[in-house]
Amino acid sequence: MEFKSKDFTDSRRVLKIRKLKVGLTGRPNAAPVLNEIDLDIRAGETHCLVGESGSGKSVTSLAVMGLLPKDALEIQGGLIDLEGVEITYAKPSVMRALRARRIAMIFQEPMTALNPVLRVGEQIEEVLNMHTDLSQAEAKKRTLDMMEQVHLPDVDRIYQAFPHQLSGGQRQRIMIAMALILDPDLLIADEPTTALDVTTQLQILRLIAEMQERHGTAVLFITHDMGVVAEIADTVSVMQKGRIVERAPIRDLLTNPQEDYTKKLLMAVPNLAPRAARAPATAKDVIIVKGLDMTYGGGGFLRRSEGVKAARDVNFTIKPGRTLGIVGESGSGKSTVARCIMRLIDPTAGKVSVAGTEIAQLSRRQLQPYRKHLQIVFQDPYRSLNPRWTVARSLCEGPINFGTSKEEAMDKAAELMELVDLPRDALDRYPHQFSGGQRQRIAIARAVAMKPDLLVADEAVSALDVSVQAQVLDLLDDIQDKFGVAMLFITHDLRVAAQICDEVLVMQKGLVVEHGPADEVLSNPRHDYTRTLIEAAPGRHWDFANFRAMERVPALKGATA
Amino acid sequence: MTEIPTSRHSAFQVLTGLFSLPAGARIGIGPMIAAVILLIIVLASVLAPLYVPYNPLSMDALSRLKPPSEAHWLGTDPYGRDTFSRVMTGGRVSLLIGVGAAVVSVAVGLMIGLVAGFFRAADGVIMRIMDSLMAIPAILLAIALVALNGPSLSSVIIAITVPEVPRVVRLVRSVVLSAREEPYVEAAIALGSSMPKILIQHLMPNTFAPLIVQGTYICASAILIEAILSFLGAGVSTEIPTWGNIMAEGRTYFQIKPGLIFWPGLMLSLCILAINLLGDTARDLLDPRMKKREG
Amino acid sequence: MFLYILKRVLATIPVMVIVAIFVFLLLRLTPGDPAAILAGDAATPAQLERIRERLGLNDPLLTQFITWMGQLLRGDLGTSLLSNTSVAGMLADRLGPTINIALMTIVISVVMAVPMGVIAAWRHRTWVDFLVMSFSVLGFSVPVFVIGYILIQIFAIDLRWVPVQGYKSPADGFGAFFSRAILPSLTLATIYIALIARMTRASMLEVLGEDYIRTARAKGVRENVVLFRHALRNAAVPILTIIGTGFALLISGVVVTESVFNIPGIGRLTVDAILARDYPVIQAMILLTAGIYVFVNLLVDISYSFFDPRIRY
Amino acid sequence: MLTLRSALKETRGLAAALLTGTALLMPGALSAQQDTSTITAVMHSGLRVLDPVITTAHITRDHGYMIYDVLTAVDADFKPQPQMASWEISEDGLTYTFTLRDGLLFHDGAPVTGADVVASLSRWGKRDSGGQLIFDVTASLEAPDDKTIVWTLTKPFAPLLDVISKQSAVPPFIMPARVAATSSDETITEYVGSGPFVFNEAEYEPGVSVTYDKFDGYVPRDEPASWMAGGKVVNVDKVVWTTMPDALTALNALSAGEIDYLEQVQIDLMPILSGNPDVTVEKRDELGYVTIGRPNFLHPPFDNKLIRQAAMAALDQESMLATMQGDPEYYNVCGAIFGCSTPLGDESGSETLTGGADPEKSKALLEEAGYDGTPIVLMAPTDVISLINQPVVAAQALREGGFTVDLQTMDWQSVVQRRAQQSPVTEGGWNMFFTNWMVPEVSDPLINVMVNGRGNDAWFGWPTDEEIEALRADFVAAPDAATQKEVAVKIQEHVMDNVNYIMMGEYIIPQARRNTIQNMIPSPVPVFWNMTKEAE
Repeated sequence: MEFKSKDFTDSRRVLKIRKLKVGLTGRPNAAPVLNEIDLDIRAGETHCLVGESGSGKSVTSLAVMGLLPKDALEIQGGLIDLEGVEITYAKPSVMRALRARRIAMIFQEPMTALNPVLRVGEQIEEVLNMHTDLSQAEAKKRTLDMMEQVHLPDVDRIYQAFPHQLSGGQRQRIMIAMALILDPDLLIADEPTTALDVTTQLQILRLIAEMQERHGTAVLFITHDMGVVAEIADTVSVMQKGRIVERAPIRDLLTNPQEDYTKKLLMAVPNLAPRAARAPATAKDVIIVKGLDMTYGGGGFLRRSEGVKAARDVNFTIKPGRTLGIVGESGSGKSTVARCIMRLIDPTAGKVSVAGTEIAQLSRRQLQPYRKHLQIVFQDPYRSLNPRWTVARSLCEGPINFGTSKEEAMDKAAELMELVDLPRDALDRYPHQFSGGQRQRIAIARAVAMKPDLLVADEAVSALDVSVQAQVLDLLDDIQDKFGVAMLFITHDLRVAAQICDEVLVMQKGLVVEHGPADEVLSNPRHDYTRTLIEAAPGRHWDFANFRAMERVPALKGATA
Repeated sequence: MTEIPTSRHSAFQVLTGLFSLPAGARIGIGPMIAAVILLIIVLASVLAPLYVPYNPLSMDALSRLKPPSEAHWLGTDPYGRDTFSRVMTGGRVSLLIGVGAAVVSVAVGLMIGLVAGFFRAADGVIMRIMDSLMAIPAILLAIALVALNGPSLSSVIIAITVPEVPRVVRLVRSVVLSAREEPYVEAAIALGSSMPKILIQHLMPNTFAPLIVQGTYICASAILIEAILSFLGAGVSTEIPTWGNIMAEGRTYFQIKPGLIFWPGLMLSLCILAINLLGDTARDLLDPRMKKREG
Repeated sequence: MFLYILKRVLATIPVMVIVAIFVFLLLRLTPGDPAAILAGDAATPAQLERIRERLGLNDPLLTQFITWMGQLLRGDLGTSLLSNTSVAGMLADRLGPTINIALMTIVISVVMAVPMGVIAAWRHRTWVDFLVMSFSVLGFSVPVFVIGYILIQIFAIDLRWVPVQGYKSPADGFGAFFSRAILPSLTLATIYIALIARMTRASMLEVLGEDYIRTARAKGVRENVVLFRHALRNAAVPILTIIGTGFALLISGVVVTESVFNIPGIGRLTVDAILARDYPVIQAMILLTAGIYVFVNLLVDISYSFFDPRIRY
Repeated sequence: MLTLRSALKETRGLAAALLTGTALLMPGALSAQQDTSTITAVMHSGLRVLDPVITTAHITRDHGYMIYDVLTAVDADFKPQPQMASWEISEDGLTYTFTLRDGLLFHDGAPVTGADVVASLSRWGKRDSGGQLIFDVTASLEAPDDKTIVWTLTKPFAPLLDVISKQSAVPPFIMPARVAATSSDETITEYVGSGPFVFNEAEYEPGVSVTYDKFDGYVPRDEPASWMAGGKVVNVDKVVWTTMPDALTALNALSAGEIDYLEQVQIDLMPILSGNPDVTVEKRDELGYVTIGRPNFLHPPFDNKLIRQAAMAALDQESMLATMQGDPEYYNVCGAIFGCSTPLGDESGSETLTGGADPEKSKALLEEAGYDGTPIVLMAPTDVISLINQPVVAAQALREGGFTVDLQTMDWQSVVQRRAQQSPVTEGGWNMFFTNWMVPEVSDPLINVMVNGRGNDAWFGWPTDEEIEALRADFVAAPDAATQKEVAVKIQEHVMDNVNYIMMGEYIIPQARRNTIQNMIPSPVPVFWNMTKEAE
């Protein structure tokens, strides 16, 4: 794998942070949120700030921008120096003048970071209106010009568009145009691609690199994704709990990490190598899905609408103890399939047989006895447990529904807690007393309590930090070993799918484009779309866990990138 | 072994768990004062019969409209009744109307709202009826209802309740509609829980926090509406003193004896002010977004 | 858009029908006899019975209802039982004052309340916020007739700036209209200001926490532009909603204000009609006010799309 | 010098600008009243019913006197006087011949004819209780020519002229024959009279305001005006009645000069006007009103005479009147059911009412009657100011006298409806209510509906009282005033003993006017002829 290796020691220093301390407003004695942060970024350099959620990455960027939420956080020490100007305690008017001109920022959610009620053209142009004396016509010309630079198509139309009329990638391009139109010296990019699909992510990363090249901008790039880091960084700072624990050029960091935390972080990063093939199962299929169709909407009172075909003619089977992964980008219909199988929504057509019974067309009441065969784990660990219920109550809900006595269910719950590696006495606590990973374990325990034949994991690890992600994946593996449960694993992340799936099914726009054993699909994709997905996976050439390049890079003959 | 906070859960935590109150949320001095004022008003009103110097109903034609004196601290009204005794006693019924209207509206609205929110089939019909009730101007409806049932305490409460119910229904329905999409509700479906069980055990508790807030507003506005109904001659019986009808009876004397409006008005305003302030505080504290921010 | 409006207008039909049935039943079940009111104190039972017969009050309820609905469908609102004049005519006379005062109230309220709410949200948890909130809670706490009396005392009696009471149509000169409408409008506006300021503040607080506000600030946009260009438009929908639903409050307030300021509007007409059991008038008035409410809220819904391009019908 | 001048000029400009600005702010109201040809009056109630025959409402009667005229009318001495017509009575008292005076025109320009009079009297006779009595003994009522009306009776009816001349509820107003042809159960729809004012239909807003224009074609009599009799000379072009639902607003409007005349002023509020040199508060006439309580004879406990007597013993006029009026100047403790200052008035038997309550006597009577504590339902209206106090005061007094009282508040219309219910209390009935009458409305046994003892045909409360009916027949038959008075005293004594109703005393509601309003006739009915308006 090629890393960037340019030496920046001679370049102009754009940003210098020394011993920066940020704490809770009005509480100087409370534990600081940022502690003694030192950071240097030079012109043209891309500096990546990595760390897990809560490590203080975003707070660092907001402190630099002078955008800390006043009533929550404040700078309690240290200095921030932007090209020789100290801005640590700069007046709001001074900071305002610097923003966009000297430092600019792009945010994680292009969906929410653009004002939904203003035309995107106006939003870019506003920067010019605020900071320059350009006439209306000149400003518009420059805006359109900038929009072309970020490779937006049909700029005249898009200028007039509102954010909701654009795709996520286009919105992020608008954000970039807005940030760079005044040619700032420093661009702060806070997880700018996290909310995007991999293919879009790749394009945006390339765009940022291109713009950086063209303008010589220094970039402070905040991300949790080691793959992205590997692709773009010149230098890297690793953050943990408000401190920078390690700082190094990218190659050094990936090949020879010094700190334990860094090593731990890297070792948790999954790679694209498929899991070792398991012995083929011979038992009867747990679930058979045939010709599943799901169309949303349609009908209408005065206007006939077509409806959205979210899933079309989906077929698959899973045997006990085996895992089928459904991968695809947002809108591919993968979650729709999961929800149809769970009968959380009613499929428009097709068959779903579970434990030998056809359940796709059963009424809710008829369905009830079959619910226990199917269980699901959701993506968001913060919302998948009732916040008002104790863990014990959540764990007992299902078994009690199926006639288990309360005492028995409690005993079972205690066992389950051990199974998912949580203490028994945590049963009396409420979900908000647990971390995200712990909650996801509880959710898994709740599903397992039903002794299901099929466990559906709908993006079950996507919201978790990599280290936690790895633990949860291990847990799922253990459970599968122990109970021989079949698993349907829905994910957008090919690397995760590679870790856990026996078979992979790739969906695009509601259609299954490829279906086969995991190692075959991943190493020898037949469909262009699969190939594009694999190509776009950041850092796919690097085996992070082993601090070296991948031995076997998935072959991409004839790839069309 | 994963680390877990080990503190024993207290009753307070159970409560905070119930209403999603962020632990350690700070309550300012304003709401504290409001709570104290409200407590004093409630106690003073409830205990009024124990300490007021006169029977609030006993009239004395010879001491009509007297200015404040040692015998009558706040003077007397056009019937020669003691204003202080009436104002203090008046709080009982006013508060009863406020609390009664709040409890009834919330209870009825909750039931209808749960049904509307969860059963799509019933939703359309229920919401049309609610829209209709909302479209009928509250005061006119109240006057008509009071005329229908006679001006008893219960008809005033019903009159105030009817136009409030649709608002509660809408609130409950919207909470249920959004909570219905929550993964934990879907998980409950997957666990085979029955619809009534999901409705009552999972969905209903979500409505408590906004309903408490809404309840305080209804309580405050009910006390106020009672005053307006009295003004229009459709309040509770003149034999039962309320802040509203004390003011309504005193309104023509506004220029010659402003105390007849001022004192009940002051009590009423303080009371509504306090209730509203507490409602606002509750809203801020119970707002799930607050929790997310801190969580 | 057109289809949407058509759909919404159609959707008001069942609402209005339910209102009609509700009001009709409510009135017929209410004690009170228009004949007795018509005849006065000294009428004998036999005379009352003859008058009731004439007025059609002895017909079965269903017949009365069908007759009334039939009239309505022909656009005939009926005739007042008491004054024997056409309800439509009374309505035409009375609607103007109420609508004009209501419009003036809304204008005053919005002009005052929105900036108050915006500033309170911007200076969240400062004394400015506290002041605005105190005022708005106060607006909720003082009965509207008390506010009316106080305003009359100050501005009409002590300062003699404006007349005590009465109404003149804007057609008689704007000054004549304004001097008489200003106090009732202010009286009505207090509660409305309170309501809108609160909602503006709450909505703005929420919007000010949004990412695009951070984006705007990151662009170096001045605070007033952030507040009024970026935030307020996004905060508009709930504010508009409260203006719409608050309209019901306004109608209720009108009843009281029209009494205090002696304005010949529909609020007073309705109360008088209820007290006199003048059924055709009450029915028409409640249908009308319900209709206005529904219409205002339809306008509000349509105006959403003006403020928020994501809302398209 | 030059600078001073320019400074002055500037000041003047500024003053002018200020003035224009102020004028913009306060136009109309104040200056409009400088117009001496228009009188703006706030009456006691809004005018909604325009038919003065179908209803007994005072405001409609007042309206009637504005636009209609009457054949004969009483003067301040309760004596009938010619108004539209003079009369002759035959020796046997069976034939009355009326002759219309010259120059009588309806507002549409048509002359008033005998046929119009006959039609109007006939319609009135179907509605008015006194009129019904006359028509019971009427042989014929005819108009042999345009000027003459002949009324022939089957037996003498001595008070006939008193009945058709009565000034209140309901006077026989003369309308065109085509209007009078309307059924007496239906309201008229054309408002044409021959009175001194013309009803301005275009400016009429029911319940809000009504405008009357001077009728130029009206020829007043030559005699000076006295009560409803005499010459009705109109000195203004226009009279506007408006309604103000809020008493305080009306007072303030009068103080501010926005209105000229206020028919009723609450006594308690008089201090607001007392400091204003431009306003006069006064009694329009000395007769005023009576306030009464009426028990229900059909149901326990008031079907028992002893218990009715107990109620009377428990009640006291002074405290009720004092609560209602405050100032003794404006009330009169008076035990006479026909009024204390009327020819028939007599106070016999009213000692407990006028001398202070006797709760002990009440308790004793209840004891004797075996009262079981059944609550008596007292209806209390909330929306008629002149009736709010009585039930509240009475409830308290009755409780002190040993009664259990259920005071039920409701709007006046509910009282009106409920008092017509003959059912027992448990089924929507009632035991007692209060109302007010103008003294001329109760001043003799024919006009006073409360001394009617004909059971179901009697007024609400429905006493069946043969004794009083016999006395009333004696009254009609009485040949002269002295005999009439004798009978009246007997009726008074009977009512006090049987408690047909409880007379709670007389009171007067003062009126207030701007001092620009002069020459108003003292009369129970507020009339706008004779009145003048001067510039301020």
